[in-house]
Amino acid sequence: MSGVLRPGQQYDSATGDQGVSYGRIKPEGVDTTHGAILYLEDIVVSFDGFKAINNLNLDISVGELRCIIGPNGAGKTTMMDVITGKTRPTSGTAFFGQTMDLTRMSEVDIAHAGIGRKFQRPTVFEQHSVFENLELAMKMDKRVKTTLFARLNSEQKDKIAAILQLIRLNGQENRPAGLLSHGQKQWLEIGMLLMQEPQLILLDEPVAGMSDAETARTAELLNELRGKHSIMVVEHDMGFVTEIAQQGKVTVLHEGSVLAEGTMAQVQADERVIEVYLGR
Amino acid sequence: MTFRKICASIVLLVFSLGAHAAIDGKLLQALSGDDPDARIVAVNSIAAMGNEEAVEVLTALKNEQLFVKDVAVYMVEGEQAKDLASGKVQKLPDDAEAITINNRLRAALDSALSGLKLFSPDKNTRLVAATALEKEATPEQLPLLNKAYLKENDSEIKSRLQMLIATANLQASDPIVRKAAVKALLDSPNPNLKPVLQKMLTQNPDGSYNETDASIRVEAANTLNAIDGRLARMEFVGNLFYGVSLGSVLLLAALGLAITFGLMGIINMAHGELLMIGAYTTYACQMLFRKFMPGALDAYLLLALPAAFLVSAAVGILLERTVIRWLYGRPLETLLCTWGISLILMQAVRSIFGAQNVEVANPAWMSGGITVLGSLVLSYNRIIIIFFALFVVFAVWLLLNKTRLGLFVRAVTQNRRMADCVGVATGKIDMLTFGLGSGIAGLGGVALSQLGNVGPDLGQNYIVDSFMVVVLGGVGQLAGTVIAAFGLGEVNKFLEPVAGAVMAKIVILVFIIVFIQRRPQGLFALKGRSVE
Amino acid sequence: ADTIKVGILHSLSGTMAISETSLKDVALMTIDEINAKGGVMGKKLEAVIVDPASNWPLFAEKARQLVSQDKVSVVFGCWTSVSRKSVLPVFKELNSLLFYPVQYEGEELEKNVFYTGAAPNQQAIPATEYLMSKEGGGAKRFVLLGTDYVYPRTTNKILRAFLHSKGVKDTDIDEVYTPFGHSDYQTIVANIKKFAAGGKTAVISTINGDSNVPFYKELGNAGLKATDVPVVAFSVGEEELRGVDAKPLVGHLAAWNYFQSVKNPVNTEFIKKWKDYAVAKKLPNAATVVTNDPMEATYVGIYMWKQAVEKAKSTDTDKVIAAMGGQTFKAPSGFELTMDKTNHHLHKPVMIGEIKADGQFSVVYKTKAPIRAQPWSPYIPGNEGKQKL
Amino acid sequence: MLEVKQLHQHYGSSHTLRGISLSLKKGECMALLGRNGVGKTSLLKCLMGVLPVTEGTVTFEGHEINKLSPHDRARAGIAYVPQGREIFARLTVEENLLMGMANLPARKAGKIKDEVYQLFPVLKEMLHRRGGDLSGGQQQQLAIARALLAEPKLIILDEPTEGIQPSIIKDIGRVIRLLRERGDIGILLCEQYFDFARELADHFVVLSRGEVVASGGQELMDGDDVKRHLAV
Amino acid sequence: MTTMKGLFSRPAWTGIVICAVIAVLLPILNLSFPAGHALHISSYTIALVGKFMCYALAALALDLVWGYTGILSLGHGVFFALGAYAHGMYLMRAIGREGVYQSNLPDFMVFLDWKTYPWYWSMTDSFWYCMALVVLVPGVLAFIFGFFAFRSRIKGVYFSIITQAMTFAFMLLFFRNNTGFGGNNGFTDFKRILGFTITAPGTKAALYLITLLILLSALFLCRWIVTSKLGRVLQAVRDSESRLMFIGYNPLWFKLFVWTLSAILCGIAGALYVPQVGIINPSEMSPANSIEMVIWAAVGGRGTLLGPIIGAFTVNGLKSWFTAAFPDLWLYALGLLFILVTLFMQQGVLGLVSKLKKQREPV
Ligand SMILES: Nc1ncnc2c1ncn2[C@@H]1O[C@H](COP(=O)(O)OP(=O)(O)OP(=O)(O)O)[C@@H](O)[C@H]1O
Ligand SMILES: Nc1ncnc2c1ncn2[C@@H]1O[C@H](COP(=O)(O)OP(=O)(O)OP(=O)(O)O)[C@@H](O)[C@H]1O
Ligand SMILES: NC(N)=O
Ligand SMILES: [Mg+2]
Ligand SMILES: [Mg+2]
Repeated sequence: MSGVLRPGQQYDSATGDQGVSYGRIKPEGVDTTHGAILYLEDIVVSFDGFKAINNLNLDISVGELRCIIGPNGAGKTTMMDVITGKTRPTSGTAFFGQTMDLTRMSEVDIAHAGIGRKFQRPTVFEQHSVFENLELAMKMDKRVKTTLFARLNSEQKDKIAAILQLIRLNGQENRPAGLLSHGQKQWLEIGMLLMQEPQLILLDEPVAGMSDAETARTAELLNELRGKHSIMVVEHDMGFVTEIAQQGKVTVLHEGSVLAEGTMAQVQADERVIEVYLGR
Repeated sequence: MTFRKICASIVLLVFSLGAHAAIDGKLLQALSGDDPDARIVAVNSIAAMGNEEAVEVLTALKNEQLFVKDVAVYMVEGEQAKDLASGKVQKLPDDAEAITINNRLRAALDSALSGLKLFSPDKNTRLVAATALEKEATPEQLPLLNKAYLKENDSEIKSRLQMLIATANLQASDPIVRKAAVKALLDSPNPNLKPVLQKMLTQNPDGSYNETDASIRVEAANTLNAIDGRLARMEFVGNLFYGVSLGSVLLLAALGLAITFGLMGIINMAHGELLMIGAYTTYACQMLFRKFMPGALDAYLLLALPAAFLVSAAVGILLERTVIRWLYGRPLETLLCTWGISLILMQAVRSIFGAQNVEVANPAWMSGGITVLGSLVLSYNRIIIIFFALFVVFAVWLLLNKTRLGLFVRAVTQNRRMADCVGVATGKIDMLTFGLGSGIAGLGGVALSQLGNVGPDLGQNYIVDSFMVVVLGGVGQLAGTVIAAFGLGEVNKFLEPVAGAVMAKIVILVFIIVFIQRRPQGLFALKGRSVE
Repeated sequence: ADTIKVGILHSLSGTMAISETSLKDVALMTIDEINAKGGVMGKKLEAVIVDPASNWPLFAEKARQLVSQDKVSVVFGCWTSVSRKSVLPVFKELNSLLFYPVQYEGEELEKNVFYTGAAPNQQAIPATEYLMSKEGGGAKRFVLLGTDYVYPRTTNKILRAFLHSKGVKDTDIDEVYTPFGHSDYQTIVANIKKFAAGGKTAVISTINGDSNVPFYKELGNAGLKATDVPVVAFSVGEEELRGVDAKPLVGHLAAWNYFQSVKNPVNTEFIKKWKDYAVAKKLPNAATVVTNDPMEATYVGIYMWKQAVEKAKSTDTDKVIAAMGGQTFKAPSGFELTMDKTNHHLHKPVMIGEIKADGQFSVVYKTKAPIRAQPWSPYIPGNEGKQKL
Repeated sequence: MLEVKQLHQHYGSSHTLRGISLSLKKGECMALLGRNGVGKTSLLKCLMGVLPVTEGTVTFEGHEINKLSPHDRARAGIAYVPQGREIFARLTVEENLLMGMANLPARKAGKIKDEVYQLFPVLKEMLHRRGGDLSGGQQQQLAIARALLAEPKLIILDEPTEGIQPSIIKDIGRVIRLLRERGDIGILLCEQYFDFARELADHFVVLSRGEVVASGGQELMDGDDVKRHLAV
Repeated sequence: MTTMKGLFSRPAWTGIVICAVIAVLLPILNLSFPAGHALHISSYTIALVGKFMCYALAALALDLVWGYTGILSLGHGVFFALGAYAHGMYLMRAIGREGVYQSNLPDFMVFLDWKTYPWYWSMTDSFWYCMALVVLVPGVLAFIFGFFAFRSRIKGVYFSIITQAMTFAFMLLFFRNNTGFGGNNGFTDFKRILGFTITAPGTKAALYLITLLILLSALFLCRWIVTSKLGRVLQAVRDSESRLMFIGYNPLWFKLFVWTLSAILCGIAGALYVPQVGIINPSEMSPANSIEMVIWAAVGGRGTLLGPIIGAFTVNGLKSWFTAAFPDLWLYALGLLFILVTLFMQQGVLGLVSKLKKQREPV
């Protein structure tokens, strides 16, 4: 059996009924036969009547690096919450590949299916060491039994070492993650994402709190990952966005739906975008 | 019954009230003697005198204020005692012994006194007397009741008497009278009528009915139905009231915890002991009044309320300043620590007041109850406590939501460090908040002292319930606490008649477990991001 | 050694401390008194006090400690039946002696235990008979109300059988239990009222411990008077009434083998000794201390043990047991009590008292002479012929 | 108005701040720069009194405030916008704003000034929403608004532009400039967004590994020295 | 508390070995030297240490869920008691006809006029079946309870309180005489276990040694678990459960695994406890008892495995001593101990030890 959901299976957020698998079944690959990895269709998220997301339509193709910008409160984080199963949309559909209905999958299953996320506020396991954070994130069978008997092999150790190098926390690997500075936590979280090897990476403001130099490095990193993963980046740092968007599409969200879409240059020139977002 | 024998004579004598005659020495001797039957006869004979003195003597006997020495019987009147045979007033001889009574005699006295009091000039006395007779209205009383009915001009008492007459007439030989009586009782709330009516309707083994007249049986069945319906309604209202009352108790017990635990996050295992301290403060106030102001004893609660609040709050503040303040942000440590505090407080009370319960009496204005729907008694102490609970909740709500202090309290409990940074003296707020929670626990203790025992373990009986209420309502949700308390009270009280007290309690606990499955953050769960 | 050690095993903390603390104090008083009069066989008694904290396994541990570590010759202690059951195996294993001073449900007879409290036939049955009598109000219907544990359950089982034998039908018996520490008696009192509408009703209460106060308060406020529905209790004595305002309870009853209000020289002296002791030792509330039945039973038990030791000229368990049978003692109840030759229970008088406004009892019924205990109630089938050890 | 002398701070055995000195005058804006993890936040926390200093003195308006608690510093006129926003998640936006005036006596703390809403209109729309439900940027705006309401003499901003949309960053810049121009307030601005900092600051201080490695007036900010210390 | 690699330091290992050796020696000294001999260890001490070891096992089980996974159970008493009852059923049956009513049924059943065993007593005359129950009953209860609670994502105090409700409900249920477990009196007056007289010194020593063995095995089992990757996942559950889901672990099964394991260990502790203490009754399920277990773990230092064991011995040892030495004052002493531990030993007794060690050799 695959991790693909049968029709009619439901996720009941009140009971936490996850319908399927409880993480025991490793999903097979994502069906991306039509070139897109993520489809969001007519998504509405309403909080007590306030529509944080309003008829949002969006899709991301395999290997694409998509930048999302938009005013504070436009619904960007909420959109990521919907994709990762943290928030259930009031209506609308979200598909990962052709077959996986994200609105009916649990957070765990979604993570298993290959979606990784970096949160807007860095969230790492504060009591665990940097090394352990990476180890926990590492792509592998994450069921109870295998976890109990898991031992790191040298290949995995190398991989962790490589990532440590990359996020420049080598030498700090035994420090509890809670003691890192804000920016270091951001990096660690990115490192955890890389360990997870997801097919779709969601980055919510990855360079917030990073110095300009580090922002540049992050941009570099993302440019390297381009093509290997599908990536969705939310940022307010226009310099950074320009850097990574290159000629790709940039989507502007406003009041819960797409306001504009196009290359960075097009978007930056759009009057409406200037009005609500960029300012004069 | 005893009453029957004397009715006739009372009737003859009621109009001669006031005629003075000393009580026959023989009667007095019988009264103080050992033969119970003779004592009853003596009581009835005295009652048959039907005069003021009879009322006085019988009342004195009922209150055990008659003394006997050798053959002389004395009635205590303040400092002095009156020799009933001679009427001489003197000091009570030292070795005079009180004449004791038992329930049988007490019942005879009650009946006799009620009969006499039906003719009292005081309306209330008459009303009480008419009510007291309800249990045993019999044909023998009819002449008396009819007399009283004719003489009566108060409509309420009149209707009571009418019911009594009808009740007595149920056994009349004339079927017309019986039928009228059965019909008249259609509106009676008196459950004691049920067996009588049921008896009318039961079939004897030979196929005959106890009530021979079929049309009367129909009426009787009607009346029985009406009474049953009324009783069912009464039971429902009763359960409703009991539930609210239990809810108010739970609420008062839990409210302080809703602050110290719900808002401040301290798993306060000593909460029960703060309740206990409130109750003991009430006891202490009562003792103070007994000692220094015995005349105003009934007012002791007025002192107890502020005193209990202050004493518990002071204890709370002391604990907060010395111990708990080091534990913010470490809720589980607070569990261990407050458990220790609770042990110490309990033992301290044992050392000071003794391990036994102490006596806290309801003041007169909280004793007894009002009778509604015929025979449902809503006791004053419970009614007052319900209103008191609502008042305290309202006050707390005002304080927390409508004052700057309340805002600070909520801010500090959510993010102590940032509150500090915007200029809130967090230490002071912590102290006040914990003091407030503790003080409210003290008020809860005052209420509990009016319902149950006051002993070193008082708190232990409420701590689990209190936590259940706060958690079920949703931690930090005042409204949730209120609803949870009343909800649990009602559920419990509607279950108890069906399942019994033990199973009701078990079902409630299972209910809580299941309910939390549905609402993992309690009744009033916060939704949204702010929760995380 | 020049002293004889005796163990005192009563809860001084936890829920049972309410009742048991005063038994510890009475035991100490009695021991002081015996020592003042020269001790036992010329040796002073030395009390070893432990606190089993109302925790039943801890009772067993402490019993073992008293007997095997402290080497006491005898232990006076326990209140609840479960605590007694918990220590029994220890006393049997170590062949030591326990004196148990509280009324209990019977159905037990152990060589190593002397029961100085009442068996059901020395308390529950006479009380029920009284309620059915003319003097007692001629009750026809009965509410058996108790805390849900073995003593009330057993007592009620016996009473039900007894009532059956008196022709009372099951429809006229209502059996109601509440959990320990139950504090809300609204529903139950309302139900009693309802039940009482069906005929002259009496309540037989085996409510234990803390629940009594809320029960009686509810009873008082709901206006159920003793003349309407008398309540007779088996676990409410003078000590319990200290915690209640007794005025609304006047006329309700209790059955015991001793009341403080019993008038006789032995009792007068007993009460005086106790009051003086309380003042001298600065016990809390020393001014208002009272005596009650288990206190008397403790007092009697210690003296009888002393007499038996002196008769046996040894504190050896088996010898003392042998010497106990037939011991007599002039007890504060005003009777000369005898330890039964075979069944380890005292012959006790039965008294029924009505509550007075001052929290004392006025004795309204009293047997002429002490009654022999029937630990195996004849009302329970299969108990015939089980009267011996 | 603010003097920091030889400030040292330790987290347990790790020496985070090593002898930092700086001074800030009324009406000035000082930028605090440095790479991730060099101790900027730690320094600001020390100034606010949230972290204990191991050595050195902090003087505010001529009084040594080392021993003062954070709330006393707030009452003395220091307002703080922490990194990570630290809004009161379960209080409404309005209540959060009222909390900003907790350092003021009750009679002055009743009303929220309209200027705040002009600056951050979104807050007015969301007055009754719980703070924790706001988006990241909205929360940041709330945190800044809260600090402004305190009528501070010194305002400490830890990466105030983090997560805020460009147009509002510009607004914030305008406000800071306005405050600076008023001349009665000191501003200590810790910022990663270099251009933003350069435009607003009169002075700057660069930290590296807990030490001041460069400082000077605005004109020197573009210097290589600074660049070098900020580079990875 | 963070890095698990060296969970037990070298001195800790030494301590474990020394304690184990002493513990083994106790019953040997008890049996081989007569009372009064200088080397004699009294049976009372053996019984006491045996009881404490059962408590220690329960505390260890609690540490697994509380210390490592952050699930505070205020209802572990129920698992302990169920294990004890399961074993108690066998012991009751082993009394045979030697009860006061000389019936095949236990006395309390005779008394309730039961003529046969209710279904849930069937087969309990088999020792091994009862041993299976010891594991299964707490295990299955914990599994079902945990499954629903964890699936509903009940956390923190909400979870703690429903565990408390659970144990309270069980206590009331077992109190009822009609439930069929002896009501308030529970089971007591056992005579034999597998044919051996339960009061015989040899039997007692054997029970004691089995308890010791199981305690040590459980300690090593727990150590193995918490130092494995699974242990790190558990701690991640404790610190940030939702984050864990986003990297693909399903906390439900991880929590359920330790929760059930912990319940089983606790049940075994209860089963070892009954024959040594001689009584099991519903008060073991009272909420206060479960809280006390938590307190043992807290006093010793939670999240350390060894700490809870030390805590169980410390608290109960002091309690045993105090209740005899200062019967009127001991609650003050115990209460004060709890307060001082929280104020001055944040990580419990064990935390104090490591703190002192650090002070001596600063890094
Ligand atoms: N639980 C909630 N209840 C009420 N409103 C909410 C809730 N969650 C989000 N919102 C509102 O939904 C809107 C969208 O929020 P979201 O966090 O998605 O914005 P965003 O685009 O990520 O903004 P930013 O750039 O500031 O991070 C905001 O106005 C926010 O206040
Ligand atoms: N509570 C703590 N305990 C120990 N070390 C800490 C603690 N908090 C921070 N640190 C360390 O102190 C150093 C300085 O941290 P700080 O947060 O002040 O850096 P920062 O300059 O603000 O960085 P960023 O730009 O990433 O916010 C970092 O190396 C961090 O790892
Ligand atoms: N034996 C009793 N009263 O429990
Ligand atoms: Mg966002
Ligand atoms: Mg920082």
